[in-house]
Amino acid sequence: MDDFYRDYILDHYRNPRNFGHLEKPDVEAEDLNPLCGDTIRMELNVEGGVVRDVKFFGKGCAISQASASMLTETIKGMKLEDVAKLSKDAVLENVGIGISPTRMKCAMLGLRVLKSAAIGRLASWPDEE
Amino acid sequence: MDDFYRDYILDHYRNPRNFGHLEKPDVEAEDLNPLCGDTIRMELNVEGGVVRDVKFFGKGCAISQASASMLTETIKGMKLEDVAKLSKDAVLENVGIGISPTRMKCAMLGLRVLKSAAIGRLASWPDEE
Amino acid sequence: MTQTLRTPALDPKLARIIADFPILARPTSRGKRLVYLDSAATSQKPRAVIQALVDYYEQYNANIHRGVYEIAERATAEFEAARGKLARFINADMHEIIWVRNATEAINLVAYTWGSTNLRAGDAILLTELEHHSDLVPWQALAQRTGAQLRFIPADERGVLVLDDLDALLDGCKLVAIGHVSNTLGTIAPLDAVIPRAHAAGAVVVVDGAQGAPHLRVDVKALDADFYAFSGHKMLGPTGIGVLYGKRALLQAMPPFDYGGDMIHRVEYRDATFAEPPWKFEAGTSNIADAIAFGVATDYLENVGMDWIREHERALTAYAFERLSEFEPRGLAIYGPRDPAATSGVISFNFADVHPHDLASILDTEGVCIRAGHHCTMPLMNKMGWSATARASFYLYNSEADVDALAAGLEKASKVFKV
Amino acid sequence: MTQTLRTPALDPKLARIIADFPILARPTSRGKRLVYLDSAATSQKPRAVIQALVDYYEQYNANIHRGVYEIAERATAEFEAARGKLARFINADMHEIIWVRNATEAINLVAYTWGSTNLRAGDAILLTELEHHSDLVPWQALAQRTGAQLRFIPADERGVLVLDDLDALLDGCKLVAIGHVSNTLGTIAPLDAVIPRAHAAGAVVVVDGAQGAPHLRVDVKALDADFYAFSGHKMLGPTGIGVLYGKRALLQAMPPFDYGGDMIHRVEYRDATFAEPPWKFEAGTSNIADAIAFGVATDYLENVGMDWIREHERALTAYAFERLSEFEPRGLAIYGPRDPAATSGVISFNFADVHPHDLASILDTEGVCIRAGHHCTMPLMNKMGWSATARASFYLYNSEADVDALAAGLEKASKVFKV
Ligand SMILES: Cc1ncc(COP(=O)(O)O)c(C=O)c1O
Ligand SMILES: Cc1ncc(COP(=O)(O)O)c(C=O)c1O
Repeated sequence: MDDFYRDYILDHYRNPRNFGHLEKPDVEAEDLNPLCGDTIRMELNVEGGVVRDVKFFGKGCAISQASASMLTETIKGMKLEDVAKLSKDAVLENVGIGISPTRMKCAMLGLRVLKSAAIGRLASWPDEE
Repeated sequence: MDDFYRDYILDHYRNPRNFGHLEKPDVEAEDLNPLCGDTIRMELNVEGGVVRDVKFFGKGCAISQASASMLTETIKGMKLEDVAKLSKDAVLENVGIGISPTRMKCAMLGLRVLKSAAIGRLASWPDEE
Repeated sequence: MTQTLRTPALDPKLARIIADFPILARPTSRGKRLVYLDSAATSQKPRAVIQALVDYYEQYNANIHRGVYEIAERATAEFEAARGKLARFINADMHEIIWVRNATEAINLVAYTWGSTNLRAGDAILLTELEHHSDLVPWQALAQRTGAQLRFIPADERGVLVLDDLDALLDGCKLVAIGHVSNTLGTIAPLDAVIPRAHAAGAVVVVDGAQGAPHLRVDVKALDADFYAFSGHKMLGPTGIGVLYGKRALLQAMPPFDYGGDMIHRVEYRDATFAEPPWKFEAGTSNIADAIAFGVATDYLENVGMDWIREHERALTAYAFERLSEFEPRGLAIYGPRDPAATSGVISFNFADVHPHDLASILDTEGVCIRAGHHCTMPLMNKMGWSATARASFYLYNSEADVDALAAGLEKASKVFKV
Repeated sequence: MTQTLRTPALDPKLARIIADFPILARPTSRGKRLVYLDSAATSQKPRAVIQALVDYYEQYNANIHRGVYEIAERATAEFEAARGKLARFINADMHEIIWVRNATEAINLVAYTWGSTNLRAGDAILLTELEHHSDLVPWQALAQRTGAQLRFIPADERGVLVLDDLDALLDGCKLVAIGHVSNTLGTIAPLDAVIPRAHAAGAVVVVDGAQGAPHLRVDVKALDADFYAFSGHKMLGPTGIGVLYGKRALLQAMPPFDYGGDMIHRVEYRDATFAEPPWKFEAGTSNIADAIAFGVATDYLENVGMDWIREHERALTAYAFERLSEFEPRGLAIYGPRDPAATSGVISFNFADVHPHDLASILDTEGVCIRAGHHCTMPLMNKMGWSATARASFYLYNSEADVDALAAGLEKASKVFKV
């Protein structure tokens, strides 16, 4: 895990991309990791089924916040239906390195919230699918 | 415990003394051993504070029934206040030999009921005093 | 009386099983071989289960779910893996497996949660006359709280349930609670007949599997049981751990039972939301070590094979009927069905006028452990007119030599009591 | 970073204690010494406690109370002897010791039994702002069931309870539930001040002793607590066992909690009467092995001496404050009182903008186990404005070397996170 905290992770943690709120989100969702209290909110603008803009808001550890930050970059311009289908690999490719089982929930929180927004109800945990 | 089942115990078990009911008992009590379901009822006639007659009724193992049977013989003519003070030794002297801890409740059931009758409320277990 | 430690004809598989149970190799204080015929009360434990406890405490003892360090991760993983093992063992989904202390708590959990929210005055709860106190008294209490009424499927004089009036009994019935196997008589309940009819009548079915899961292959999906309750200690697992299986949709709709740490989603000073099942029902620090060891117990059972166990117990019961019948001329009476296929390794009996407690004490001097008393089925005893019975119960580690030791003990009792 | 397994200056008594805990001699997967600083979550277990489990399962595993054979008698005797040990440990009578799974269940038991029968709409339940979810959510649920209202003794910004308005808070209050020691901040509650005033106001007092009993000498008679709840796993005992102490008269008046085998006096099909306390509250097969091992854990604690433990933890906390203060210039913030005499071996802190979970993960790579998160006190975290904290907690087997390892881990985190 100590290898995990690379510069680009810390950069996303300290300077999260697409952080904040949208004026008028079309879809949105929010959840917390009950094991640690980390929260993530995702707000999306969708046009013609395609993600035009996204902002996230939250607080938590470097893993959850950096994962969420990177995800927002991944999904811009993606079809909403494809967002709904994203698997945990999408996150793991972003963060680039193995994460211990307990911290997996941290890494997956952003994706879970994003998928919840895309399908309009609480998505299951990507690491439990 | 195999030494326990001597002839006089079996005799009291199969031919219990003072078994049955009194016409008009002055004091009486009944209880069961919740661990096995054995029951004993004690009925006494008391005159001038002295036990004039006693009958017991019940069902159960040789230890509980023989102990109760012998007890009824012990207490005839005894002062009721002395009955209330009987300790577990009174039973152990009667039955004559060591009893394993779990079976102790069997041996003490009759005495507990008798003491309950004597004091007018449920007595504690003589082996726990 | 001297007994050989192993009979020569011992099946090699059985011999290997016996060797896995350390306690069976320890003589009693009188130097007798331990002949354990009380598995319906609690089972003995194989070395692997005991070792699982030691491994947990010596290698990775840590609280689960929230720790991010290595031993906490391992503890969490093994704890949830054990849940998966239990799920597979009864063909459930792991989200349907709630850890509880024992079958008794499992049944109370249903009574306090599903029962309190779904039963109204006038509704009926249908039980059977064979139930263990743990599958009777919680429903009495629920009936008192809600004003529901209790009904009973009758048992005939051999302890077989009589289903003739089942439709009438099910009329207006919201909940059926039925033991899979009677701990007093060993009779196997006709779940296949009762559960579909209960469902057709709109009732939810709780199966008390305390004596089922240890001895019979259980498939909750095939049974279509709504709840299935059982205890680890009766099936090679440690004391203090059991399982409540519940269908996921039912569990989701139920309110929590105990409240506190680990079962919550979000807590404020005046309000809280709860985790998903099964965690919603697991408040506070779980019995981590024993849950893991229970998982190892099911590994062991699977490895031996539940079908092997069933057949082994059937054969032993048949042999025991044979040996016990030798004493019938001297007043031995066997209760329950005489057909080993209709029962599950439990024989209740009485020997002339020897009280079962006295019988058990005499057998104890020979190292033979049987149970005596009402077996937590006082109403059944009263109904049958037995003040107590002696009970021998078998499990995978018992042998014909154990039955022989029982018979030898009965000979001794016969001498002592002159019957 | 290499760490020596023992610092040379180790006190011989402490060295002997450490040697009693097998897990502390096992290096982590990265080859580091295990530095266990999470005893507030669960404690490690000495060899004697583990051995007690093995002995039970290998020598005398049997169900209790009803068996008349040798191993059942021994199991019953050891089980009830353990109850006696627990009673002595907190200066109670053995009839006042109820075996439960954990502190959480103990508190729920009081809420379901005493609470449901004694609270009415409009009555007040007084808690504190420091309570663990397990001493909060059961009362929320009780308040919802009964219509009672919740009130809170406030905590100041260092986590010290403010008693200024206590009389007003106690007005109309039927029940006070208060943690002996805060698991998040280590603050020791002023029970001596609160309990008499609660009694004067007519309230019954439930003490959540989950963090009290492991660390402080507890005398329930001197405290005059009505109920005292605690868990075995936090005080060298196994998981799955805990104790509810209750004053005998209260226990006698309370209805049962779980219903079933072993807690009854007489059962008929439609009615039942119950055993005396404590057995009235112990339905089904108890966690026999773990209860016995919990008794052995209290033997161990008594042997070391609760006063020695208290002083040891005080000294360690003082040393930890010293070492942690080195990081204050880099943004480390310590929460709770800085006075080791006011706390009990728990330090909560945050390090600059390093999230506690990340800090814990980095410390884990060095073998240092701390907890990170809300510590089951979400409302307190919100009130204080902390999204999470890192928590190091000490017990009798911790040493200054452990604190040094923590400090070394913080150095590493400082490097990784460039703070
Ligand atoms: C103060 C406090 N109360 C209650 C509990 C609950 O203890 P358990 O999880 O053993 O039931 C804990 C344990 O985390 C605690 O620290
Ligand atoms: C049929 C049946 N139901 C329920 C129980 C209760 O099991 P436990 O004591 O493990 O809760 C038993 C155990 O004696 C049983 O035999």
